[in-house]
Amino acid sequence: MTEEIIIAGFGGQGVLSMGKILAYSGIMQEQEVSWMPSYGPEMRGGTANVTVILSDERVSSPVLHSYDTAIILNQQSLDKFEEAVKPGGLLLYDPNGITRHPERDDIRVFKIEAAAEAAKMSSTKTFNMIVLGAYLKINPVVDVENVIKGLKSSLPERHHHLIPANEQAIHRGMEIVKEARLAAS
Amino acid sequence: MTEEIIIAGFGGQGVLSMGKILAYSGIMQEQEVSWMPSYGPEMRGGTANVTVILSDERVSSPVLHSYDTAIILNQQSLDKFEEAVKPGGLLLYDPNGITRHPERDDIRVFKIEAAAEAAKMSSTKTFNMIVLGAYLKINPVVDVENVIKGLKSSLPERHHHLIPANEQAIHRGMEIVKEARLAAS
Amino acid sequence: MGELRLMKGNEAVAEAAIRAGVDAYFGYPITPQSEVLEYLMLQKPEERTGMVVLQAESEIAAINMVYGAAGTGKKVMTSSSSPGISLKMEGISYIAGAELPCLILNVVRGGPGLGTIQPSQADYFQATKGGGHGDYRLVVLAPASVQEMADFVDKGMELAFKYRNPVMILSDGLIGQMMEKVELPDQKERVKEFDQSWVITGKTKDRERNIITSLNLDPDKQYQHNMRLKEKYDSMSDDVMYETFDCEDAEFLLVAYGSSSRICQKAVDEARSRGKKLGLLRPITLFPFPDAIISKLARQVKGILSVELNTGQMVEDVMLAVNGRVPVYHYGTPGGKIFSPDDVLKAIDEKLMGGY
Amino acid sequence: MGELRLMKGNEAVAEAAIRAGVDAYFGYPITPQSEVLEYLMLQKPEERTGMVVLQAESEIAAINMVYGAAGTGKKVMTSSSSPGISLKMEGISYIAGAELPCLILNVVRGGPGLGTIQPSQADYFQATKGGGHGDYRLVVLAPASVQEMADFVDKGMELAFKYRNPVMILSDGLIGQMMEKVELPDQKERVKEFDQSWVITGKTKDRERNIITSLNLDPDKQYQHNMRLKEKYDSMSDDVMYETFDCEDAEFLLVAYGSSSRICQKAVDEARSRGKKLGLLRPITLFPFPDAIISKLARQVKGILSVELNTGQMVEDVMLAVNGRVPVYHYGTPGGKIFSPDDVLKAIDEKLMGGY
Amino acid sequence: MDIKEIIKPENLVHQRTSLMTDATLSYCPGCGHGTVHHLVMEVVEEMEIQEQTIGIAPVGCSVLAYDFMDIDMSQAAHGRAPAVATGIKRLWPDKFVFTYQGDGDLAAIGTAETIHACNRGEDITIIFINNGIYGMTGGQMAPTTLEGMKSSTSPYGRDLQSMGHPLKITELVAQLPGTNFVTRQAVHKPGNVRKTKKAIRKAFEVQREKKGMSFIEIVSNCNSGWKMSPNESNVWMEEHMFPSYPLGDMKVDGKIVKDLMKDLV
Amino acid sequence: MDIKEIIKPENLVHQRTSLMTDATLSYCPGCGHGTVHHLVMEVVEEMEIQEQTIGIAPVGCSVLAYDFMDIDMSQAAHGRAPAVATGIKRLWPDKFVFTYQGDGDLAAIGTAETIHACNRGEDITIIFINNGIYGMTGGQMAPTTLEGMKSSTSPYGRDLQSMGHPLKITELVAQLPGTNFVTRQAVHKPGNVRKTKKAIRKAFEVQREKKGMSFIEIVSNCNSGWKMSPNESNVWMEEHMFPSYPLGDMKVDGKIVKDLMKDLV
Amino acid sequence: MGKMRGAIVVDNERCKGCEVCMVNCPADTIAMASEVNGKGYHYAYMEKPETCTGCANCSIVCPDGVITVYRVKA
Amino acid sequence: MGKMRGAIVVDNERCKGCEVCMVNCPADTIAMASEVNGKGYHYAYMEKPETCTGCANCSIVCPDGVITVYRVKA
Ligand SMILES: Cc1ncc(C[n+]2csc(CCOP(=O)(O)OP(=O)(O)O)c2C)c(N)n1
Ligand SMILES: Cc1ncc(C[n+]2csc(CCOP(=O)(O)OP(=O)(O)O)c2C)c(N)n1
Ligand code: SF4
Ligand code: SF4
Ligand code: SF4
Ligand code: SF4
Ligand code: SF4
Ligand code: SF4
Ligand SMILES: [Mg+2]
Ligand SMILES: [Mg+2]
Repeated sequence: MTEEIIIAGFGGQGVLSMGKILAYSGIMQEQEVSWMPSYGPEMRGGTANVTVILSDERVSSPVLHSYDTAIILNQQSLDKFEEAVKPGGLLLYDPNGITRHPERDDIRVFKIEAAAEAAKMSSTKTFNMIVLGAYLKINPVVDVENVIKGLKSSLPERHHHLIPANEQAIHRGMEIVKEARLAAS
Repeated sequence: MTEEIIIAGFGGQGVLSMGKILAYSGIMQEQEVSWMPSYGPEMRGGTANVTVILSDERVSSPVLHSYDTAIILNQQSLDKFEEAVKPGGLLLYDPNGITRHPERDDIRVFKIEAAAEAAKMSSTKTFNMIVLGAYLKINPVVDVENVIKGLKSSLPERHHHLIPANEQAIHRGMEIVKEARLAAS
Repeated sequence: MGELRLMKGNEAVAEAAIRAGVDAYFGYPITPQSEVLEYLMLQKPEERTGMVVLQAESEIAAINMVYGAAGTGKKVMTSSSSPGISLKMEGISYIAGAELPCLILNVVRGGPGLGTIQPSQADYFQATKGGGHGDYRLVVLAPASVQEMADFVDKGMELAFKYRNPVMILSDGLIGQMMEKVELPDQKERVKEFDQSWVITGKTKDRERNIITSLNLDPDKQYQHNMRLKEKYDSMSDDVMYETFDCEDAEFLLVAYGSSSRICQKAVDEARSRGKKLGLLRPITLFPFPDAIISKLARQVKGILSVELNTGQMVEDVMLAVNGRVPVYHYGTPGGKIFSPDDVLKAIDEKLMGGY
Repeated sequence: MGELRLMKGNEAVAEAAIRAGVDAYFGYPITPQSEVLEYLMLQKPEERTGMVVLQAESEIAAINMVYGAAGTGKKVMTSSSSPGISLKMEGISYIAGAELPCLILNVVRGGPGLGTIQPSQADYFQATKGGGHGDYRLVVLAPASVQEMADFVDKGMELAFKYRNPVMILSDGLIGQMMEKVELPDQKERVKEFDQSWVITGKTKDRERNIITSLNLDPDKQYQHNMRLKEKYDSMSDDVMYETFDCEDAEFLLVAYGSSSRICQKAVDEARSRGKKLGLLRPITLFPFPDAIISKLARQVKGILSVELNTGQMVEDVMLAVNGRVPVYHYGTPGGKIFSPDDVLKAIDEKLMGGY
Repeated sequence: MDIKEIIKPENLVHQRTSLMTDATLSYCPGCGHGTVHHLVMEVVEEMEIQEQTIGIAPVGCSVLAYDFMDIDMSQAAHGRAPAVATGIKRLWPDKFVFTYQGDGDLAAIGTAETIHACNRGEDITIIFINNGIYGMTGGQMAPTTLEGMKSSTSPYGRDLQSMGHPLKITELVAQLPGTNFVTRQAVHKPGNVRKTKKAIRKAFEVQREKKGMSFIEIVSNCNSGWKMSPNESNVWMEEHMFPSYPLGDMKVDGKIVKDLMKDLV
Repeated sequence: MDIKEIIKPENLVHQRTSLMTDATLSYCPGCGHGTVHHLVMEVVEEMEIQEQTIGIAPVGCSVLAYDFMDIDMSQAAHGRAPAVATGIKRLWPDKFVFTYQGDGDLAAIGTAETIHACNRGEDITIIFINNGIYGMTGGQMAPTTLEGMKSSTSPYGRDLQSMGHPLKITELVAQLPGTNFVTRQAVHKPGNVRKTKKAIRKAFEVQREKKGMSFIEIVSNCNSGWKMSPNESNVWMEEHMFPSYPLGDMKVDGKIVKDLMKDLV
Repeated sequence: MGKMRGAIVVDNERCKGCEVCMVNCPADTIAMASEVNGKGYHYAYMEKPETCTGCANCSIVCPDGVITVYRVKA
Repeated sequence: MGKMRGAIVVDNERCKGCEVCMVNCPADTIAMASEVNGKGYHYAYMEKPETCTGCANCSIVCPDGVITVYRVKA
C-alpha cells in the first residue's frame, strides 16, 4: 500500500500540522512516511501545502506531481491541484470560500464542511482534525488509535490535555463527510 | 640567437635592475626578451636572482633550469647555479666574498673584480654596470649604445644625468674582466 | 532499535550532532537550513552534552571558528546554504590545507547569486572540485533521506578524522525541509583524549609544540605537502559509497544523487512497470566518486542519463568514468524547480532511449 | 605600432586598463599581484582618464564595489590572488546571476590555504567550473605573456559586455611578475553612453526603472533565468580561442595553458629537435574550452598529456573532449614549484610515449 | 458637511506617493519597513531627484524593496550594500545613492563594510532598520537583539555571557570622522514619522553637498519575529527598545551633539 | 673590575626567554614585532602557563610567529584571528588564548571579526601591532595610515577625501561592553617596553579571571614600509603616530579611564 | 472657524488590517471592518466620519500607504 | 657603594645591526662594529664597557633578543 496525499490551503489552517499528524500516525503503524512542505516566502503569500506519503515500502520520491488524494482547503489550492489527482483518486474539500467547485468526473469527490463545523464546535483549532477525520473515514490509511498515539508522541506533555478534543473532532469529521459526486467510471 | 642568462646575488647588489637594463637593451635592438625574478619572502633572506632571455625569436619558457650564462655575485648563488650552466656555457663572477671558486671545466669562467672596482670608483651604485660591461665584453649580446638607449627610456628624466657614469662603468667593466679558466674542451 | 522520530532533515542533523558527541557547532542563519542552529539552541546542548553552540556574526566567522576549534582536536561542524557556503570558500581551503577534520553541511538552494530558497543541486562542482583555491578536495556525502542526514553526521566525523580532512554533507532544501521517520542513534560520549601529535591544546613538557598552518613558503615543501595531499585524496577511494537499484539486468542507467535519486527511484519503478529495463546508480560519496562501478556498468548498459537539479555538473564525472564507452546524457532542472518522476521518464524517452 | 615598454605582467594589466578606458578598479593588496593597484595609484589615473581607483577594506568589499559599479554600465575591474579570489566567490556568483559585465584578474599562487606566493595553476577548477554556488560560468582567459596580460584587458571587457557576464583573466605569479616587451595600445576614450535597457543610472522619464538583481523567488522564473544563462554559456563557444604549435603532423600532443604553455613550447622545440613528433595545443579561453579542436586532434595523435602547475584539473576537460579516443595523461607540479622544459620532456617519455 | 464634499482632489492632504509602485508590499501587516519605504520615496519626490536616485536593497525582509520603489535599484549581497553603494557613488558622484539595510545585514555580516564606508566618508545615505531580529529568515537573534529577548536562536532569551551584547553600531559610526549626519528615529507614531522624514530629507541634502556619510537608524518593529500584534509590538518597542536605543540626533553637520558615551555604557 | 667577572651566571640580569625558539626572527632589523614577541613569551614564562597557552598568528609580517614562540599555535586566515581564537577558547575555556595581529589584518579585512569578538566579550587577548602600513605585502596603505603618509598604494600621501580617515579602532572597541582591558602602548624605548609588558601581563590576568576581552594596541614602526632606518622610524613614530594614536590605558577593569571622544575627534 | 473637517479613503483591498492607523488616530475615527477583504484582512474604515479632522496621522503611519486623506475648513 | 657595574654579551651572528640598543643605552656604552657578521650586518658591541651599568635597557629593546645583560654591585 502506498498513499500519496497533498494537503493544501491557507497558512493558518493547520495544513502542515495535519500532514505531520498523519505522518506520525503512519510511523505508529510501522509505515514508511514522508512529509514535504512548500516553504519559504511563497508561504508569505498565504498558501501552504504539504505532500504526505504513507507506504508499506521505502518511500521513493517525496516530491510528486500527481496524487492519490488531494485534501483542499481553499480556492487557490483547488485550482492548482484538482488536475493533479490521479484518475480514480480522491478529492476532499471544504466548500467554505469555494466559488468554483471540483469539475473532474474521473475521480471521487468528497465535501466536508469542516470550517462551519469547527465554528459550531467553537474550537477553530480543531478544524484540521475534522478534515483529517473525514479523510480517514473515506480512506482509513491509518487507525484512529494510531493518530492518537501519534499526537501523544509529537505533542509536548503540556498539550496532552487537548488530545480528547482532537479525537472528538476526528470523529465529528467522520460523521459529516459527504460524497459530492462519484467518479464517472 | 637566443641567450639565456641567470643573474644572482644579494638583494642590494642591483641584480634585478641589471637584468632589467639588459632586457631593455634587447628591446632597443629589436629582440624578444623576458625577465623573470625570484620574488617574495625568499628575497627577505637576502638573495635575489633573475632570469633574462634575449632572443631573435619569440621567447618560449621564461623559466629555465639551465643557462647559457650565469652572472654570479655571491657564494650562495655560485653554489646554486654553477651546475646549471650549459656545457660550453659561460660563468662570470665577482670573487669578492667567494670562498669556493667555480670548479667546472666544461664551461668558460670569467672573473670580474667589480665590487673592488666600484669601491675604487667610489660609486657603489655603478657596481652592477661594471658587471654588465664585463659580460658584454665577453658576449656582446647587445650593443652598448642600445644599453644607453635602454637606460634613457627606462630611467625617469630626472635620473638621466647618471647615465654617463653608468656608461663609464660599463666600459670599465669591459676593461677589467679576466678569463679565469678556459673550458677544457 | 534506536528511538524513532518524525523529523525534518535539518533537525535530524542537529539531533544527530548532539548524539554523536559533536563538541561544537558554529553557524549563521540562512534558509533553508536555519533549523539546524534553531534546533540546537532549543535543545540546550550545553546541558545535554556540554556541546558548544554559537551563532557567529557571519559565515566567514563561523568557518574560521570551526578552523580554530578543529585545530584542538575536537569534533566541530558548521552548516549553511549556497551563498553562505561560497563565503566559506577561503576558510574551507585553509582547513583542507592545514589538514583539519570538520563537518560542513550545505543545504543547497538555487543560484547563482541570491537566487531562490528552493532546493537545488547546483553546488556539485563547488563541493567536489574545490570551490576554494588550490588543489584540495573534500569528502562529499550526499544524503537522500532524513535518516541519512542523521547518519552522516557521525559517519562524516569518522571520515573527517580518518583523513584529517573537511567532510561536506551536500544536501538540499528538499532533504533539509522534509520530514521522515528517523531512527536516532544512542548518545555517544564526547571524546576526552586528543591526538597529541598534532592538536594545539597547549604544549606540554613531553612533546614538541604543535602548529596548525597551511603556509609553506618554501616551494619544495609546499610541493611535497600538495603531493601528500594528492595521495591522501586518491586513497579516499577506499571509502566510496553508492547504492544500486535494479541494475542487475539494466539496459539503461540513471545516475542521480540525493533528492534527485529519490525522484529517480520512482521513475525506475514506473519504467520497470512498463517493461523498460532501467536501473539507477546513486552515488553516496560524490567525492570519492564511484567511478569504478559506473565504468563497470558502462560495459553493460546502452546509455546513461545523469539526472540532477542543475544544468549539468555530475554528468562530467559520469562521462569521465564512462570514458566514451556509451553515450552519456544529462537531464536536469536548475534554479529551484524540481522535476517529477514523470519529467524524468519523459527525459529518458527523449534522450536516453531516443535512438532505440 | 604602439608604444613599446618592458613591463611586468601586473603593470601591463594596470597600464592597459587605463588605456582601455576602464572606469574603475577596486582591489585589495595581495602578493603576487599588488603591483596592479600600486601601478594604478602611481599613475594618477584620475588625472589621465578620470578612472577611479580605490583600495577597498577587503576582497569582499572590492568585488561588491565592482558589482555596484558594473550595474551602472561602466567598465569595472578587480584583481587578486587565490585566497582573495576565494573570498570573492559569493560576489562573483551574484555578478554572474545578475548578468553584469566586469573583469576579474586572478594572479594565481600556490594553495590550498595560505600556501605559498609562488606561481601555480591550481585555481583552474574554481575559475572554469564556478567556485561559487549555482549554475554559472565565467569567461576565462589565460594569458601566456605580458603582452596578453595587456591585450586581454580590452578583449576581456569586450567579452564581458558582449555576454553581460564576468570575465576572469586566469594568470599566475609567473606571468604577473615577469617582464617582457609589451606593445601598448593607444588610449581609448571612456564610454559615455550606457545601455538604458538595463543600467541603473537613475530612472529617467522615458524608461521604466531598471533593477539589478539575482533574486527570483518564483522557482519557474529562476528556472527560466538559469536556462537562459545556460544558453548564453553554450553560445560562448563562438569565442573559443586557442593556439597550436607543431600540431600538423604531431603524433603526441601536449595541452597546456598560460605559463605552463610557455614551458611546454620549449619542450616541444626540444622534442622536435630530437625527432619526436610532438605538438602543443594552448587553450587561450579555458571557458569556453576548445574541445572541438582537441576532439579533432584526438583523431590524429596517439596520446595526450595535459601539463599543468597543479595535481590535475584541466586534464578532466581534455578527457571530456577526447571522450576515450586516445589515452590522456596528466603531468604537473603543484604548490608553487615550477617544472622546467626538461621535466616536461621526462614526463613525456615516461607517461605519454611510455608505451611506444 | 457630507463626506463626498470633502473627498475631492482639491482637498487632498496626503496620499501614497506616486514614486511607490503599485505592487503590494511583501511585509507583514503593521511592519515599519513599509512606512519607511514611503518616506524615502516622498523625499525623493519632493526633492525631484527620481532621475538621479539609485537605491540598494539588502538581503533581509526588504530584499524586494526594488519592487516597491519606482527608482533604479540594485539588490546587494547580504551585508555588502555599503560596498555596492560605494562602487556606484564613486563613479556617479552626482547621483543620490542610498542603502536600505536591516540590523543583521548592517551590524552582523556587514560590519566591516558599514564601518569602512562610514570611515571613508562615502557621500551616501545609509538607512538602517533596527528591529532587533532577523525578520526575513524567521526571527533569529540579531546583533541588536536585547538582553533576555527571545528569538528562534535565543529561545530562552539572549544571554549576554554566551551570545554577546546588543551592538550599538550607530553610536560607533557617529564617532568616525567620515560621518556627517547620524541620527536614530522611529516610525511607529505620526510624530516620529514626521521626524524621520525630516531626517531622510536632511540626509539627502548632506549628500547633495557632498559632506560625507549620512546614517539614519530607524528603530522598528518586527511583529512576526517578536510574536506580537503590530500595536503590541510598537508598545513593546517603546518600552524595551528605546531605552537601549534612545532616539535623537547623534551627529549633525559633522559634530557630535549627544553624550554618546553615556548611551554606550 | 674585569668584564669577565661580571659575565657570570649569578650576575645575569636579562636574557632572551627560553620560550622563544632558536629560529632567527624573519623581521627586518629594528622592527618592533620582535620586541613584542619576546614580551609575550616572557609573560607566559613568568606566569608559567606555557602548557595552557595557545596563540594565533595572523596573515602579515608576523605570519610566522609560530616559528618563534615555543607554544602551540594556529595560523589564521587574513583578518580572521579573533574568530579562530573564539573557536578555540569556547572549547577550552581554561586555556590562555591570544591573537597577534597587524593593522591591516585587524582593522581592514578583519573589522567584523574584531568588533564582534570584542562585543561578545570573548575571554581572549588581542595583541594588535599598529604600524600604519601593510608591512608584509610591501608597504601598502593600511586603515591606520596617517593623513598625508606615503605608502605604495598612496604614493602621493594618504588623501582623506578619497582614501578615508585613519581608523582608531581601539577607541571603538574600548566602548564595547565586552572589553575589559583596553590599552595602547609602544616598544621603541625601554620605558615603553616595560609598560607594554605590564599590559600584557594584565591582559593575561584578565583572561585568567574570565572578565572579557583584553585588547592591547602597540604602536610600532615599519622601517621597511616607511623607508627609514630603524631609529629614524622610531623618532618619526613619536612625532607623527603618537599624536594620532596617543598611548595609555583606555579601559581598565571594564571602565573607561580616558576621554576617548577627545582622541577620536 | 478654523476648525477642520477631514475624510479618509482606505484602499480596502490593499489594507492589511494591522490597526496601526486606528490607534494613531487622535479623533478615534477609525475602526476595523468586521468583513474581510480578498486577502482575509479586516480592513480599516471611518467608523465615526464626523470626528475626522484630516490630520493625516493615520495616513502617514500606515505601513502600506493605503489611506488617502482629504481636508476642508469646516 | 650602590653603584652598579654591568656588561652585555651580544650574539654577534644574530644581531641585525639595527642600532636600536645603541641609541637606547643611557650610558653610551654601545657602538656598532665596523666588521659585518655572516649576514652582512654591523653588529653591536660594548665600545665603552666601563660605562655599562647593567640597566638592561639595551636588552629589553632589542627586537631580536640577542643581548644578555649581567650586573654586579661595584
Ligand atoms: C550570505 C548570506 N547569509 C545569510 C543569508 C540569509 N539571510 C537572509 S536575510 C538575513 C537576515 C535578515 O535580517 P535583517 O538584516 O535584520 O533584516 P530584516 O529581515 O530584519 O529586515 C539572513 C541571515 C543570506 N541570504 N546570505
Ligand atoms: C585574503 C587575503 N588577502 C590579502 C592577503 C595579502 N596580505 C598578506 S599580509 C597583508 C597585510 C599585512 O599588513 P598588517 O596586517 O598591517 O601586518 P604587518 O605586515 O604590517 O605586520 C595582506 C594584505 C592575504 N594573504 N590574504
Ligand atoms: S518578518 Fe518582521 S521585519 Fe519582516 S516583514 Fe514581517 S514584521 Fe516586518
Ligand atoms: S616589513 Fe615592516 S613590519 Fe614587516 S618586518 Fe619589516 S619593518 Fe617589520
Ligand atoms: S486624518 Fe486624522 S483624524 Fe482623520 S482618520 Fe486619519 S488620523 Fe484620524
Ligand atoms: S494602517 Fe494601513 S494597512 Fe494598517 S489597518 Fe490601517 S489602513 Fe490598513
Ligand atoms: S645594560 Fe644598560 S648601560 Fe649596559 S649597555 Fe645595556 S643599556 Fe647600556
Ligand atoms: S638592538 Fe639587537 S639587533 Fe639591534 S643592533 Fe642592538 S643587538 Fe643588534
Ligand atoms: Mg532585522
Ligand atoms: Mg601593519
